[in-house]
Amino acid sequence: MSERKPRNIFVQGAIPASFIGESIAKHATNTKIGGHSIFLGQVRSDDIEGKKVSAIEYTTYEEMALQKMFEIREDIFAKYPLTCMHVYHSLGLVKEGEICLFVFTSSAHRKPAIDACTECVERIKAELPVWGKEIFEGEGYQWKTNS
Amino acid sequence: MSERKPRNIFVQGAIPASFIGESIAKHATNTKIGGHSIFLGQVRSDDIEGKKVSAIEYTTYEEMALQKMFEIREDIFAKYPLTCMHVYHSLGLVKEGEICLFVFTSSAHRKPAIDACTECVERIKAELPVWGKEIFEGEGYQWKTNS
Amino acid sequence: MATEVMFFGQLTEITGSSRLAVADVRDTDALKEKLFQDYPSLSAAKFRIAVNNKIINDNTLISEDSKIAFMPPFSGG
Amino acid sequence: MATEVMFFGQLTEITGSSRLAVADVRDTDALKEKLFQDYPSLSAAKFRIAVNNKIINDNTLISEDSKIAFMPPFSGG
Repeated sequence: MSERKPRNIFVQGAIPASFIGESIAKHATNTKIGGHSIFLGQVRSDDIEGKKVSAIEYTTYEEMALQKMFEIREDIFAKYPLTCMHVYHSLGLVKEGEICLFVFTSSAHRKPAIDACTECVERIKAELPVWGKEIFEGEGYQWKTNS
Repeated sequence: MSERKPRNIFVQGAIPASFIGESIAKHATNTKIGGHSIFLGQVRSDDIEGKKVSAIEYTTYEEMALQKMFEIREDIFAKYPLTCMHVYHSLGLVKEGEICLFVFTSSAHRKPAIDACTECVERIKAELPVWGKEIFEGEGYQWKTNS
Repeated sequence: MATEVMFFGQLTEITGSSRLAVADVRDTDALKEKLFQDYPSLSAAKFRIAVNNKIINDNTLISEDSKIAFMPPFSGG
Repeated sequence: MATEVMFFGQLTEITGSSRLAVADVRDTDALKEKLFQDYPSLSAAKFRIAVNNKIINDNTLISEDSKIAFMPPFSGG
């Protein structure tokens, strides 16, 4: 069983690809798992009216974000038969091509893992008090909006 | 653009978690990517009437499997605006807790990446001529069936 | 009585600060009215208010101990 | 004329081999009939036939050059 209490999801800067590999490796000991689903958000160098996004700077209202993430986690564990679920979100500066969000769900079967991962990503984007400031190459910025 | 010709998807034995981390890292240079979706199949040590699955031995009809995988890839690239898609499937013995399937899709936005990954996994399970022999701890085996 | 209010994201560009102390407001409607006077462009901004980490939709009583946050649309991930 | 036929998965336990040469069959119905005579339990097994890497559902003409595969239900992943 996974622990179910509020935990920190925020990491300073980008999430290294090697950390994701290590997280996957740790699950080899849980032989009741049959499928993992992973979503990774990567900073895209959008072109906005001729300006190129070179990084996103993330800020949060941490206390509320962690409480909300706890609620999302509880809801998802109640809804899907998951073995475990891990969420990491960057704060501070994340450069283009770097990973800013890592959602990782595991289950005995593929469908709950996939559905839980997708639902978690949607809820994170809609419900977590996190803001992204898109920093342009050269100078200037704009505030990110989620679709 | 990703290349679109038949390519090998089969690897001998388990897919190492470090390989998955390295695959993710390689995508940092493609700054048009905004989201990655990954599915990993892991060998589950099912209990079957008191016998425990300790490994799965995979075999394939390789020529047909690679041709079918090429068709699936073409269909999925036609249907979703993907940046790239990578598929790896184990052959031979994969022990409990090890990774036997790695499907990795990337797109500018999360939804095509997620939907393409899910569809690819479903089609691989339903359409690729691959067979798993579930090896029991001690002795005996049974042929895996896909739900 | 002074209530401390937190601002996030682009709202900090309107207030010039991520925290303000607002005197003599007993509910969120009074708080908004006061802030709109001091920062007129705040009234044109999109935001939601959280009181004690919960988003509120209706006028809500507040005290000195309330944790009050003005938050623009979320854009995490 | 002898046609080579491939067998996969649990079907190899019925045929005892992953490849068999079957003489004098000009279509897949004749091939099945011949194999069912030689390996009666094959007729009770679930399988699909591929000719030249395509699964066929109807009786199909075959030649010595045809790649013919008898495949039990797939269980990859």
